[in-house]
Amino acid sequence: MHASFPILTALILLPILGAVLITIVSNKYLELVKVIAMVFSVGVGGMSIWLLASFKSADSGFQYVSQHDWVTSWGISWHLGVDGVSLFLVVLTGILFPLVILGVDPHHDHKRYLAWLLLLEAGVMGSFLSLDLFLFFIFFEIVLVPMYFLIGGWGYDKRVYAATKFFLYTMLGSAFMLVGIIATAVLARRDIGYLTFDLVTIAEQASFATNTGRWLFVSFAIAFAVKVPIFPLHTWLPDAHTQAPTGGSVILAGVLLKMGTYGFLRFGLYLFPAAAVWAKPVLLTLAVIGIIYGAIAATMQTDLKRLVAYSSVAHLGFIVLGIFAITSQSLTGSVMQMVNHGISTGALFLLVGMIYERRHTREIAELRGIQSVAPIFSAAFMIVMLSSIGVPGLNGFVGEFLILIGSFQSARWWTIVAATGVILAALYLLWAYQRVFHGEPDEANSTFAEMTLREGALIMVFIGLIGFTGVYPKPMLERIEPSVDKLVEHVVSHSDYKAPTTPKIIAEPHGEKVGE
Amino acid sequence: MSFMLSVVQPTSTWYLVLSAVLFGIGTIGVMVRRNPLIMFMCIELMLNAVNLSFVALSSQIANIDGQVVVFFVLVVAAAEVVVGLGIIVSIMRRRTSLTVDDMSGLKG
Amino acid sequence: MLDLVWLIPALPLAGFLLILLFGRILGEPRAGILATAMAASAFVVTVGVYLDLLSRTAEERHHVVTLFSWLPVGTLHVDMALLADPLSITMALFVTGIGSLIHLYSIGYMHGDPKFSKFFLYLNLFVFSMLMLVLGENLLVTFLGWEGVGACSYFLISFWHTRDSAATAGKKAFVTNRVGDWGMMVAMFLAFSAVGTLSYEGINAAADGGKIAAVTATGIAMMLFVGACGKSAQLPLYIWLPDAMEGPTPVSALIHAATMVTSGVFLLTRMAPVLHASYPWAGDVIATVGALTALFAATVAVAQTDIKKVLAYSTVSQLGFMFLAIGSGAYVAAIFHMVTHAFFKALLFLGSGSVIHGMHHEQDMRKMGALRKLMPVTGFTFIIGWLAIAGIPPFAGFWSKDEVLLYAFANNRLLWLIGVITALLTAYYMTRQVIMVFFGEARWNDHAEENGAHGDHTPHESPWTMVTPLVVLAGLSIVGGAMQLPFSKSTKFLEHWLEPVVHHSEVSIADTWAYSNKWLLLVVAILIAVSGVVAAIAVYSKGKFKIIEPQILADAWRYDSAVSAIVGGPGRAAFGGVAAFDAKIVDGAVNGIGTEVRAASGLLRKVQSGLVRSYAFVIGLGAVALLAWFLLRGIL
Amino acid sequence: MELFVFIVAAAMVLGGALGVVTRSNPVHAAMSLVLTLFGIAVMFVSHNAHFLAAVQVIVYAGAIVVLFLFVIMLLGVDKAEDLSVEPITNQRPLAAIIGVGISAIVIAAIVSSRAGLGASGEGVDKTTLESPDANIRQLARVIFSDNVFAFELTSVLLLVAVIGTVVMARKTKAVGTGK
Repeated sequence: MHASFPILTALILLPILGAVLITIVSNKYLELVKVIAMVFSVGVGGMSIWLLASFKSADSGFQYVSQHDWVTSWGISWHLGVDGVSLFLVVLTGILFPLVILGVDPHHDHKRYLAWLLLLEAGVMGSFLSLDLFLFFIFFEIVLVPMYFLIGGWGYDKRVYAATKFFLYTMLGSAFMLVGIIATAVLARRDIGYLTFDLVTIAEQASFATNTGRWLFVSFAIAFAVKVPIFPLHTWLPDAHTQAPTGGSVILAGVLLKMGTYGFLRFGLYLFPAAAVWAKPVLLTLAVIGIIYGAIAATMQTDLKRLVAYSSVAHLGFIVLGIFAITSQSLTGSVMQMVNHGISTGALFLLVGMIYERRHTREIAELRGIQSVAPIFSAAFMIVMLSSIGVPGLNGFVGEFLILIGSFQSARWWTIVAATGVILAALYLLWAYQRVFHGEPDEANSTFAEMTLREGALIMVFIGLIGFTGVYPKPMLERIEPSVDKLVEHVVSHSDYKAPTTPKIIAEPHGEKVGE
Repeated sequence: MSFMLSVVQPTSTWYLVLSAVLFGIGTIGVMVRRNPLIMFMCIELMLNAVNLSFVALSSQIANIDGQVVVFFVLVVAAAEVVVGLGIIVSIMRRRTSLTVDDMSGLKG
Repeated sequence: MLDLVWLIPALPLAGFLLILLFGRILGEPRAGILATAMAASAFVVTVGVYLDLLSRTAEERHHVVTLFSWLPVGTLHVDMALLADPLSITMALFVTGIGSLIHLYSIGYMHGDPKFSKFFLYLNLFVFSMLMLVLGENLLVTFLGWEGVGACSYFLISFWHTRDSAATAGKKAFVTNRVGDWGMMVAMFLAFSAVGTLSYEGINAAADGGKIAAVTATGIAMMLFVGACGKSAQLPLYIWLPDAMEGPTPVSALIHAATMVTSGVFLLTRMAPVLHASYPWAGDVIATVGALTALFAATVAVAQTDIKKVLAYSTVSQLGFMFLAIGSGAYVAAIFHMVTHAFFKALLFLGSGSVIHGMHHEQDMRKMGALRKLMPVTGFTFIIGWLAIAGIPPFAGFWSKDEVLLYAFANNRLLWLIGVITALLTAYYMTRQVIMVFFGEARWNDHAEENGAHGDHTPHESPWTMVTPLVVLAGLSIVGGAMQLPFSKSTKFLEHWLEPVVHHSEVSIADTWAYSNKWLLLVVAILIAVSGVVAAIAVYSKGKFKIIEPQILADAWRYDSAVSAIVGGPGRAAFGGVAAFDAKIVDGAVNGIGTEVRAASGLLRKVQSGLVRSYAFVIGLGAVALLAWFLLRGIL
Repeated sequence: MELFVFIVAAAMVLGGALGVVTRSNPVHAAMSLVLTLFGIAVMFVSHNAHFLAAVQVIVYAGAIVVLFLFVIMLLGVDKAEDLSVEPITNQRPLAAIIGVGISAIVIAAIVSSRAGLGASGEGVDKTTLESPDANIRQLARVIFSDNVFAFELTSVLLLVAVIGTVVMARKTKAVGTGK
């Protein structure tokens, strides 16, 4: 690919093209529909990996920038760019969608399902790549539509309720953001001199009065808090996750929730540093409450999928904690954890979906002793679960640890409480594992089928990512860190926040002192 | 009487007042009558009231534009009647009584 | 040779991966042989590294092998690095050594188990994790091993997962350990914010150099101790260890006696300079908790009837001894006792496993007796183990226990007294166990029928794979004390060996009353041990005295059941309350808003009567209102 | 003379309008509508709007009312509507208030601002009155110059209306009554 190839634009437009193609193909050619979906999603995935490979890790700014005027009179432009913060989210999106398309079949109506899925991919990609407030808002909202139809069309028994709740709840949050976006652009005109929705221009050139900035930040924060979700705005999530089809759950947990945390980074910290610092204690507290509360609620769930959904609330609490602790480690950890959570929780949802395929129930009480009849399946579940618990050597730990050790520097007591979340994580997951996999299988579970080759291959991709990231996260860290450091500097220079400095005590060689 | 006839000239105001009264009667008709055909006729009354005021004012201020508007209103009214009557005919295919009170399918 | 340190954990890891891929093809017994070979070769490499270290001067006995950069973020630089120094190699030696023996033993013990190869898969993974724990150059690599052994412990305790009790015990072990892990993580955070590094070298140098404030050092030390309490089963977190006996017996021997449970002691020794830099009460807290745990567990062991439960509580008790030593500043004594304990406790566990194996998986000591003749090797080696743990000279346990008590006396005489009482109880309950299992009358026939035993249920001696490790360990239990004999400076080999590591932190008792009267204390210790043995013989062998086994002791002072009751009762209710709060209040508020909006719309929709003429009226009304407003606007 | 014409035309207009509203038979109502339309046409003439007057008679009185009558006959609803009952409570008094209100307010507005209107025919371009077809020329010039686009659109509108009505009124098998 040539360097001037507009790869980011292609990442957004290709899935849309795929979706359009699928809609115009007749229902009769089901195989063709599948092939189109596969080709386009794999193509996007391949391009995202190419993006990863050619990404300049030392560059902290935006790369592959693509900027074209759109609505000139309002200063809206098609402005895309990728940096260390968004890079891995883009790659995760690029990888997750083909996996879901290849690995999980809907129960009916492939055509519409795949078309919605591709449209969803375009929306998610656009959200992560947009550097224009208005453009971001459009993609942020576009995402709701396919997700609504995926939940409502291919979900389980209470799907319409869940889909409506999801849509209305998120929409309500976004309404605040729309007001905030317009107000931001209009108010920033005074400093910039012309009306523009360009994120970088506003962030670098505009400065808002203290209270104005806070109000604007709050308007954005509400939208993102719903999306993340942060306690107490989380209740749409368990319903949506539980009722969504497996593919939908994977995408929802894997990338959609990250749009909220990513938004906090990109449109919270970057756009309103002073206000973000002001709101820090509140968000840290809510994050910690989310960690503990989500874990406790997860413990008591009787539905396996709902349990995993609540575990997402807890995990995303860690991410929010890391974001608002604003240190190099915590932010890097948060970005890591966004990706890691996407991988491990995505895999958990896939596995739960496989259980449902076999047993037609998600009730923990009805499952039992699966490890005896399906050891490979159980082993896969175990590895993914340990990653979710945060066992070192697997990916979950890296992000969680970086978040905690970074947060400890600037938010000590919050971190100490948050760290107890790791105890609870072990509690709810292991208890669930015990109830589902251990024990003597009863009659209904004794015919539980072992993993098929296709399922195994699918899960192996996830496990490979889990293992590699856990053992050797350096390639990720060195790409994330420059952008994150730049963000921290931005916050420090635009607010009264002082980044904590860790002492650098030069370690004296141990051997010398022995001889004293 | 003949004195009055020769002296008192009807001014635009007279026409406008007449137009207002005609419009009011049309309004009442729309609200009171249940037959959609007659409601339509009442609407025509209202349109004509407006046309009258347009023409009166047009000659008052010596500007032909008022009459142009009336011309368009006539065309639109014709189209409207055609479509409206078409709707009534197709509704009548499935109903026997012709009263708008029975057509409350959009009741909340 | 030193640069080959990485091979030590790499070999078991290779074994793990091989069995993971080919376990089913290998099957029994080749998977076991492969795993044993891997552990044994790791031992060989460790010995090589040890000899290399030995050949260097004390100052040079410190070598770091950095494999790759693990977590480099900003000022945080964590390398995947291994550290070879006297302490880590000491640990690695007995981890690989005892580990290999237990691998060998397991080939016999796990014979016929359908998940034979899986067992060795976990065992090799465990050895790898344990080696990462002890060889780690920084707290995070140690933590990697720390969590790894926890996970393996979970896998192995719930190895027979179809048994609900095993599954529950595994989960309990993991979760309880996690409480400790929380402490260790907080300790790492504190250390990083105070020193800016997680490497032992950096932290310890800073502590030695007085660059860590006492309050921070105390914080780190106490949090590490919380971690150690979890892993090493101290009060109040010991509860998982007795339950962990649900696992196969080799697991109990390897993980829950010899290696994993001692990692807390290792960690505190590793961070000794930080402990040294703390407020003095930090050491007292550790010593007190250790002593109380030792006494508590010893009293409980007196009344246990399960052969493995006795050993489990005994392990808890002995670990308490080690913490007593750590708290008293006697790191060498702690390590010394750890090593000897590893020898004799592994021996005892393997011996009990042999008994269980011979008894067709019967664990109740009341159904044993007189096994000495049927299982001669097992009986003989078990008796050696018994003598070692009871503190009878010249067996290994005597020397190490005496050393611990000596330092305890110098530090705090009350704690010494507790230690002595514990020693008495130890001798008592171990004697009780030996008598119940190997002496007296054979009781296994009495209950054979009701236990559903069929065919030949006469106990039998175990195969050579199981017996060989017993013999080796028995030998080590006899001579193990030789590494640190209190006769003169030159006989204290271990102290000299570990000096580069604990040099600055080790407390000096040279001019205390205890040191000058150490022979007196030695005699007291011997008398105590002997009287414990005699008392037990008097009670259990001759039947002259009434057997005292109060139910409350058998129930471990009802501590465990109280915890379970709280967790299962109010704790669960509170969790349920939170979940209900989420469903009813938080989500209820959301749904409530939805319902209210719906209700309000329900009222509003009545406006939509469907009557065109009413709509016309409303339009007219609006027109009138608008017109009126336009007209009156100018007037009013 | 003008006054006389006005009075007669106004009587036709109002009488016809009242007839539309009050006659229970739709055929009678339609005939009353014709009366009103003629009255309006007369008034157009008196304002020199000859073209509009002609169109009013041809299109409205001729085409539209005939269409109404056709539909009435076609549907067979030429039975008298019972005006003695009113299903919607208070609809009639309220309707009267609204109708009278609108009229009253508009009249009030007209009367209060009549000073600004001036006398009738004050500003009419007398030169255009010379020729009998002056009004038509004038109208045509404006329609085909300034408003040609709107004019073209009306033709489209009529076309659409015709096609739409044909489609709607056509009996389809799916929705037909099954004849």
